[in-house]
Amino acid sequence: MKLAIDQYAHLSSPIHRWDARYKLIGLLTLIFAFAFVEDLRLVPVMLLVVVGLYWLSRLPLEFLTTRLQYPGIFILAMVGILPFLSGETVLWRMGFLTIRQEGSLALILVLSRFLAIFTTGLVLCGTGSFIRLVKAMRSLGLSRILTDMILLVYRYLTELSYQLTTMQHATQLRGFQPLKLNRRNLEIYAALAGSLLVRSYHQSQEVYQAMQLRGYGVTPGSAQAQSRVTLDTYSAIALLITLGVSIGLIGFEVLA
Amino acid sequence: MSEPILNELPKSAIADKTSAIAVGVQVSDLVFSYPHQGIILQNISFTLNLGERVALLGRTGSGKSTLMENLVGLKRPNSGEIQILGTTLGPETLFQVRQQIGFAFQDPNNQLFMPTILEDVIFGPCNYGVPEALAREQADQLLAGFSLSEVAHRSVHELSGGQKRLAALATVLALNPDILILDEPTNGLDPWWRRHLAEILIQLPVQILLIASHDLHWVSRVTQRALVLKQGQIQVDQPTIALLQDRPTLESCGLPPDY
Amino acid sequence: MSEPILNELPKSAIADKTSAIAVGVQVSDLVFSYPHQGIILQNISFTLNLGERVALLGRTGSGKSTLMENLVGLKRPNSGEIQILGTTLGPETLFQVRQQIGFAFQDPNNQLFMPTILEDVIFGPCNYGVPEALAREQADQLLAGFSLSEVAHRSVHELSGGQKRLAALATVLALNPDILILDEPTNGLDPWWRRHLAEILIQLPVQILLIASHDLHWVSRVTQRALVLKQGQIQVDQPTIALLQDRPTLESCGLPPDY
Amino acid sequence: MHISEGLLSAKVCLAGYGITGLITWYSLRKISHSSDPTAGVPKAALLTAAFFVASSIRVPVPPASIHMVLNGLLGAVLDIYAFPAVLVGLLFQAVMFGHGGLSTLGINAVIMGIPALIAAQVFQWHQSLGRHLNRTLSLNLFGFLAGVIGIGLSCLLFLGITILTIPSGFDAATEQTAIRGLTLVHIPLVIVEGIFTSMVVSFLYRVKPELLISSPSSHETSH
Ligand SMILES: Nc1ncnc2c1ncn2[C@@H]1O[C@H](COP(=O)(O)OP(=O)(O)OP(=O)(O)O)[C@@H](O)[C@H]1O
Ligand SMILES: Nc1ncnc2c1ncn2[C@@H]1O[C@H](COP(=O)(O)OP(=O)(O)OP(=O)(O)O)[C@@H](O)[C@H]1O
Ligand SMILES: [Mg+2]
Ligand SMILES: [Mg+2]
Repeated sequence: MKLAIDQYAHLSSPIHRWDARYKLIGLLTLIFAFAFVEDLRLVPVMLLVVVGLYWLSRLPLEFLTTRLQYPGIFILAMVGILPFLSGETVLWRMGFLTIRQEGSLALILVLSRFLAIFTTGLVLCGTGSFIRLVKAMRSLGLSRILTDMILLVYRYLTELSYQLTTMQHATQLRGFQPLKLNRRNLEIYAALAGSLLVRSYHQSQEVYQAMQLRGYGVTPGSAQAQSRVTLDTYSAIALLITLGVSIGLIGFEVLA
Repeated sequence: MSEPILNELPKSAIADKTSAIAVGVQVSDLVFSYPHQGIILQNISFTLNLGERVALLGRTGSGKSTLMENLVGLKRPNSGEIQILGTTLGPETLFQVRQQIGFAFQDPNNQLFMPTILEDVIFGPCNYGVPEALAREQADQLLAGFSLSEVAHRSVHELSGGQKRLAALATVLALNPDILILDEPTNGLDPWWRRHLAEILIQLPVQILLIASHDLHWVSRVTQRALVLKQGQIQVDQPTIALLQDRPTLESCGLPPDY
Repeated sequence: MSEPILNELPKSAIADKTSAIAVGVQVSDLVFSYPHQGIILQNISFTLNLGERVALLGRTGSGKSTLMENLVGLKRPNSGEIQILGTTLGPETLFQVRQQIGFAFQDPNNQLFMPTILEDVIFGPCNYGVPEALAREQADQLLAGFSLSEVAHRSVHELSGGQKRLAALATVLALNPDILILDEPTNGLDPWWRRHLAEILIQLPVQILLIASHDLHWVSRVTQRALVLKQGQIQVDQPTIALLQDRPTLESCGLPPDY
Repeated sequence: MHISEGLLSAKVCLAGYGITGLITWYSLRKISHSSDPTAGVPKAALLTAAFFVASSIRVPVPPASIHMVLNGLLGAVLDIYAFPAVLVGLLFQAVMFGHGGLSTLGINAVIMGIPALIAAQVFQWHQSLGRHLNRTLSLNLFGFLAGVIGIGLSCLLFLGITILTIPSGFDAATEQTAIRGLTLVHIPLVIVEGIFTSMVVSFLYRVKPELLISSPSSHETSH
């Protein structure tokens, strides 16, 4: 399990240059504006915005396509049957296969929204280091408890999945080869899960101690917590543009 | 310092099993790199013959653990081939080959995942069909041999660092492997245990023993041949004692023998 | 074997801070047991004076780590008192006392909790109000000194065993502690690093250095006084070199000096 | 069992965020009123990570393999941190693997988190209702129930929300057949999850009882 969401954080592009706090507000608003889209006439606009955004971010196309695979299959499995089952107006019929208009349109809408939101999320997370993004959340007022948790989870998700893999390797090296579901096999999996929990609990105690030994949780408002509030004109303009597009999309949806 | 004890291997134990094959482990042109990173092992080739006890030395980060994990099939080389007791390591042969290998990880925590130490020791034998009662009996003996009887019913988290190491070694020895691969087995052990472990290993009827270690003196008592990894290659392949006396070579490999 | 380098401490560094107090750490009648288990430490009393570099020896499971964790307030003794630089350790004084102590755990995994090694090193200084830019600069230097610059932006599980150890030591040294307590710092390090670490520690301007180790030769180069834990008590308190030459005592403590 | 981006209308997404925001706010308020708010952070974070990693264990059920959800147990172990934990865990699943999504984070947290809280409550009954049973039996039983309720309720919420809000209606009959069919398919999975949860509970009870909050062992020693 490689979490390299920010493997392209080092690139330089107009989006990379965008301050993480402004970017967070801007792109999240955009995501919601996309979620609002119900009118099919907005779909091309939405896709155009996203293509532009991704192009600006200079992220390689391969980054998008590889990450799109799993959730893409998933959503297709969820809505792929819509054209065949949903709606009255038959577009096309061959044997027992019927393609219906309402379902097809719904499919197009859902898929485009999915694509737009997914890509925007990827641009948000992929164009800067993840840690920076979390710090931006904190300086925007997200609870310190949550952001500290996010940072630690970020660190330990890879670590623990690595530990799990290694423990599973250790079971294999000692001849564990489960081919069927029985009580003992299930119990061994439960032991793996349990070990992981206990191990991480134990580790969390020592981690907390190690953090305390290095001054955690006592100096509120230390240098780390406050980041300088500078007015970054470039980022502010980028934010205004994004907000403008978002409001435009939502406004059209509400008025039309 | 006492002489390393050569030729004390119970040869009979070896002969009766695989007398036809002389080569135990053969590695040819092995190349390995971690994703998105430079090459760690480049074109490694070597052979371990039956009956050999070999040390794998090298600086921190030189790739010892990585090489060992390749040998037991936990990592897949970019290219190259590994043969274990005549079988080429590959997805289909993995399960079969692993039955003959015992491997102890550098970090003992990874090896101990059952609720108690005792259950951890019988885990392997039970997988290979040893009846539980028998496995338990053998485990009791093994744990007693490692002074762990008292903590046999504790979970890993309640052991000291050295006790964890011993428990991890016990789980591997419980399988009576033909080929034993140990990654820094003395790490965290006190001097008494280092001595005792050396004695145990010297008497163990395994066909091949491969040990990664930073403890040159200790490893020279247990092994007869030493491989040194440097810059992704095996740069030295000598008898261990000869290497230990060859100060310039050692220094050039970053292994000052006084430390 | 080179002579342990005595009296090389930069005394000035010590004198200007706490010239009034001669006693650095004082432990009186400390008793400790884990819940539901026998007593691990019974009636331990000792004093570490400013300027001393002390080894803590003992068999696997003798309670070295437990004692150290008591000293830094990570475990609470059943009874007894611990004074650090004149302050009695207790819930209220804990935070203040800890600012002066650096402690490296036996298992480096627990010490490295930030997403990258670099973040880990600046974590402590930033908490104590060092501006991030400055902390980063110092961290870069420190990491370069430990040959970790290349891996500074990696996460811990992508390091080798020895690299983890070095990174953990770097996070502690980044705090410039007055009292430095290290639990088996050479564990997993190669001989070159063991030598280099000894040099670093000898030159470090700390007031008290306490090291638990199984590496008798190494520890005799870094410390001048040795305490040996046995059966829950400190049974030996001698100059380290004298102890190292006193084979019968060592053997009786389960520490054969050849291993 | 996550709702993907784009599937739901913005209103449902926002409603999800609303409910999630409320419960999170309430949890955080309780946490910061506890004696040492930072003390629980590493524990909650590491266990969150562990739960999400553990839920990736693939258990072979020939010819395929399934994985557990473990949200019932998560609720029981993490207590007031449970809901923030679910939220953070889902954030990572969305960002790192594309399970779920940023716009549906709120609604997904509702789907996973509320059943976790209910299951946690049910699990705690092992101390009151299960008092008369043998300790292991009661732990196993309520562990099983917690597992079943956690995943069962999540499934129902998930199916309900997707089928009711997917744009462009099916006719009612199709909808009902679909719900019934999907529910039937899930029943064996729910039972396996329950058994697995009770096994993990007994593992924890043997190895680290304090992980099961107000654990039976502390109960025992107090008598
Ligand atoms: N999971 C990983 N991802 C990327 N790089 C890794 C990973 N694990 C190890 N490395 C790198 O590979 C190199 C070899 O690591 P390895 O653990 O094999 O060294 P080693 O010889 O066993 O060292 P040590 O004596 O310290 O245990 C190191 O430079 C390390 O940083
Ligand atoms: N969490 C725990 N619960 C119960 N017993 C424990 C726990 N941790 C350690 N012990 C026991 O306490 C004793 C002392 O352990 P400790 O870790 O202090 O030993 P040590 O001297 O550091 O050993 P090593 O050299 O192996 O690290 C051991 O017998 C160990 O089994
Ligand atoms: Mg290694
Ligand atoms: Mg210890």
